[in-house]
Amino acid sequence: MSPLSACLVLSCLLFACGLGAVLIRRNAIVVLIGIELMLNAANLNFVAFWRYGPNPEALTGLMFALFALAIAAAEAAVGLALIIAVYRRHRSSDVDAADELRG
Amino acid sequence: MTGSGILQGLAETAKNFVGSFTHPAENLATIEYPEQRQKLAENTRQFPFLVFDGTDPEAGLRCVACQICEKECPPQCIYIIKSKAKKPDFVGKPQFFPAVFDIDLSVCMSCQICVEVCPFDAIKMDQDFELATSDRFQGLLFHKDRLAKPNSHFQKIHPTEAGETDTRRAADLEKAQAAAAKAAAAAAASAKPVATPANSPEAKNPPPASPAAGTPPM
Amino acid sequence: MNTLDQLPETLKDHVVGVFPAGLQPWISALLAIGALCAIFPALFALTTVLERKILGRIQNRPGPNRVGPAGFLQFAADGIKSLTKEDIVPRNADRLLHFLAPLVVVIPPLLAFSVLPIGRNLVALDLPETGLLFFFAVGASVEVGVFMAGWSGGNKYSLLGAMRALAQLISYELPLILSALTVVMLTGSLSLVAMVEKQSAVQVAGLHAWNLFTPWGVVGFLIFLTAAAAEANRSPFDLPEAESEIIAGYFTEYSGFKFALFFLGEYLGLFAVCGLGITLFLGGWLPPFTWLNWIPSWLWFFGKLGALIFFFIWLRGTLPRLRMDQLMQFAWTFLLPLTLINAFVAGLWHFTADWNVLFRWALSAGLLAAAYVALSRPFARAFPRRTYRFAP
Amino acid sequence: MSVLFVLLAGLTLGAAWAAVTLRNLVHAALCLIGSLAGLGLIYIQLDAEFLGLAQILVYVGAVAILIVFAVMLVRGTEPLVGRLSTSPWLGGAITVLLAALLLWAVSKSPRLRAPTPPAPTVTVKAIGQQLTRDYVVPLQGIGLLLTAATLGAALIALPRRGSNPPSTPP
Repeated sequence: MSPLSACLVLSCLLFACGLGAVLIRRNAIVVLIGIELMLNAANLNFVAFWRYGPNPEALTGLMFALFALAIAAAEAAVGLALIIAVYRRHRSSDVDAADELRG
Repeated sequence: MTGSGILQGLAETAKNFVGSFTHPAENLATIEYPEQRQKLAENTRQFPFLVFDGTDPEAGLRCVACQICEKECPPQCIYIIKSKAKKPDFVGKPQFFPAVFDIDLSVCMSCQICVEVCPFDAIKMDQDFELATSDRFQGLLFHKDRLAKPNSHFQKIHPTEAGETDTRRAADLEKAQAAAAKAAAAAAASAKPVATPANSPEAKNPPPASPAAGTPPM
Repeated sequence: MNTLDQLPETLKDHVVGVFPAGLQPWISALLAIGALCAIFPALFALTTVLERKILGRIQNRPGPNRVGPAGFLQFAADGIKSLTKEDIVPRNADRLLHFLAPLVVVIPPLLAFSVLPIGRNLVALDLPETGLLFFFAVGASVEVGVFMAGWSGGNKYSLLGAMRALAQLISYELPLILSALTVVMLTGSLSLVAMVEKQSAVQVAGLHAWNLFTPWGVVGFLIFLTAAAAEANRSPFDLPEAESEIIAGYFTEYSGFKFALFFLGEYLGLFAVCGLGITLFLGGWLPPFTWLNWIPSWLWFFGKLGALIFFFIWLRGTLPRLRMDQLMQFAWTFLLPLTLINAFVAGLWHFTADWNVLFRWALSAGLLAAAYVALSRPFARAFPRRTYRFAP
Repeated sequence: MSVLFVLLAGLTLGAAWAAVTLRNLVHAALCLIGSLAGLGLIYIQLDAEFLGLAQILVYVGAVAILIVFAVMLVRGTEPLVGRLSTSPWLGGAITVLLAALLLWAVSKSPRLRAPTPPAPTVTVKAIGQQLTRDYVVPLQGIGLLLTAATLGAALIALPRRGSNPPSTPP
């Protein structure tokens, strides 16, 4: 069980937690928490491969993780703004409530 | 300029701060009780006390147990039991005196009505406020011995009022003595045409006409 | 000079030397932690008394002088009082969060102290790469504690107080970080030890090159102090615990020892931010003049810390509290733009290094003054000076 | 596979699992903060110090407060009524299937047998130079994106002028 595989296992499990939250839970906030977890799991992969990869001096993995960090923060902000707007329209933060477009 | 208000404020507080060290007398306004005490205004009043003349609180007590103050007191916190015996008052006229004179200070509201209605200047308002006690029931129920204070104390705390009272009492004393002397002379004159031996017993203890005790100025 | 200056270091080496080699790193770490956790809470105790005495003197009264000599045992009295007070937890409070919140508010400032260079090589945790980032990362986690405190009490007012405190902390964190970045830009490294090193260059008449002695340094330091006052909920920005409006803000539901912990956390936050300000702008442990370095370096650090604490107490005795909208408008429309302009001017200062000193100063100072006036006009118009009928 | 790593991984996983399963939203948000902080510490343990501290600063400092504010505004603090989800089995099956697939792929891949290379020395100067040399365009892009995201979020969340004030739920 080399440290790299340990990191990968951890990120798989984190990703599973995030995906489970997105698919199963009905509350919009928990869906967003799930998305955050998935993004961070991917970030962990980048850092793990950068650290245990062939030439760490290239810093590519690290830079990618840095940019992903910034994007995840921006995404969280926009996501929460959407949740508040949906809540104001439908009066509930339940994901299944917003289903007017259904045929 | 936006920042100028802040700078003026800081300068002001700095002046106060430095001033409190350089000349504390003007700047520090605090009177550090109990070491330093504030001079009380003259007619400050806390709770009543009984005045007695001379040195013996029993004999010199001015109170004649007329119980006017007991009736007048709004919260009814004065309790007097009149004694059967009599003792001569400051003009020598035998008067009753209170065997028991209690004031419940926890009830008293310092309204000074008892002082105003007392015809004999026997009760005045004291300025002593450090009466804290841990005994809730008997601690603030003062008896006659604790209430009686000499006339000198009264002069110390209320100098002007004490002065007026003393002059008035002195005037009453002279009037009473003059009346007594006149009565003695009259008795001697009426006794002389009958026989000289008759005047000796009256002269010794002339029945002093009861002095028209001047009602104290309202 | 050197013995006294390096006294803490040599002392630690002696003590660590006693232990077997295997244990030595742990022991030296433990000693450093022990020293930090002893010095700053002691400074907290002293500051509570100093604060009340100085505020008293500002308001023409002597301040506490009953407990201990001239009142300096007052902190023991306050400590015992808060320890013996009953610790009430409201019924519908979230017990776990209610218990955790004070810890999350007190521990980060203690962590932040480890990065500050207190003396000539007296820094508990020397992070050559990311010293300042560690300080801000740890400082940012106080907000989670503030929210936990406000929410867990189950009381609407404390939640409102927590919201206000969070809004203030976040909107003033930006100017704080950006004015610190200005110094990082010119020092070229995030390590606080390197920053102090850079300021030790001797310019003219034996004067150490503190960052304060540059136009962008003065403005940066003032911005840093304003943001630090807001970050530590001090003086004009102490809205979150404004007794008059919302009782005690986010720690309304706390009593006894937990309340004292919040009090401690707040003061430790103030010391941490002041320590950073000293390291960034006032040359850390450097004496102003080189011929003054016979005074030990850690004494300089704590002397400057005392001066800054006095300044904050003095500010508290002077300025009234800001309203919420003034607070936010001041942060976003005045402080933040000024910080950005200051960063630009610092860059300019760096590239005009070979100019004549006078021109260089005139250019930078002129730009900053113009920016200050331009930015303060809309702010002053938004909040006109109040005119009173009778007061002057 | 040092003890510290196992500890941090346990903390992160436990907090992540709690974040998705807890009914009380505020607890879920705080557990998310715990797991993200744990992840930051793992980055530091992987010698990515700058990224680990940046992660703590960005997530624990800002995004966590964002999520918690959203929980407050959406009145998520009332206890959840009804079942956690309408179709738990379908979602659960997909998740487990995917996790199994990933884990199988991880255990099979040949690279994992390679010896662990020495710790690279990451200097902030190197990161800075990379950012301003090779990644200049993405850096400006990120700046643009963040500004757009902030303005967009603010506009979406602001109530429309003249729209009816949010009435209390029926």
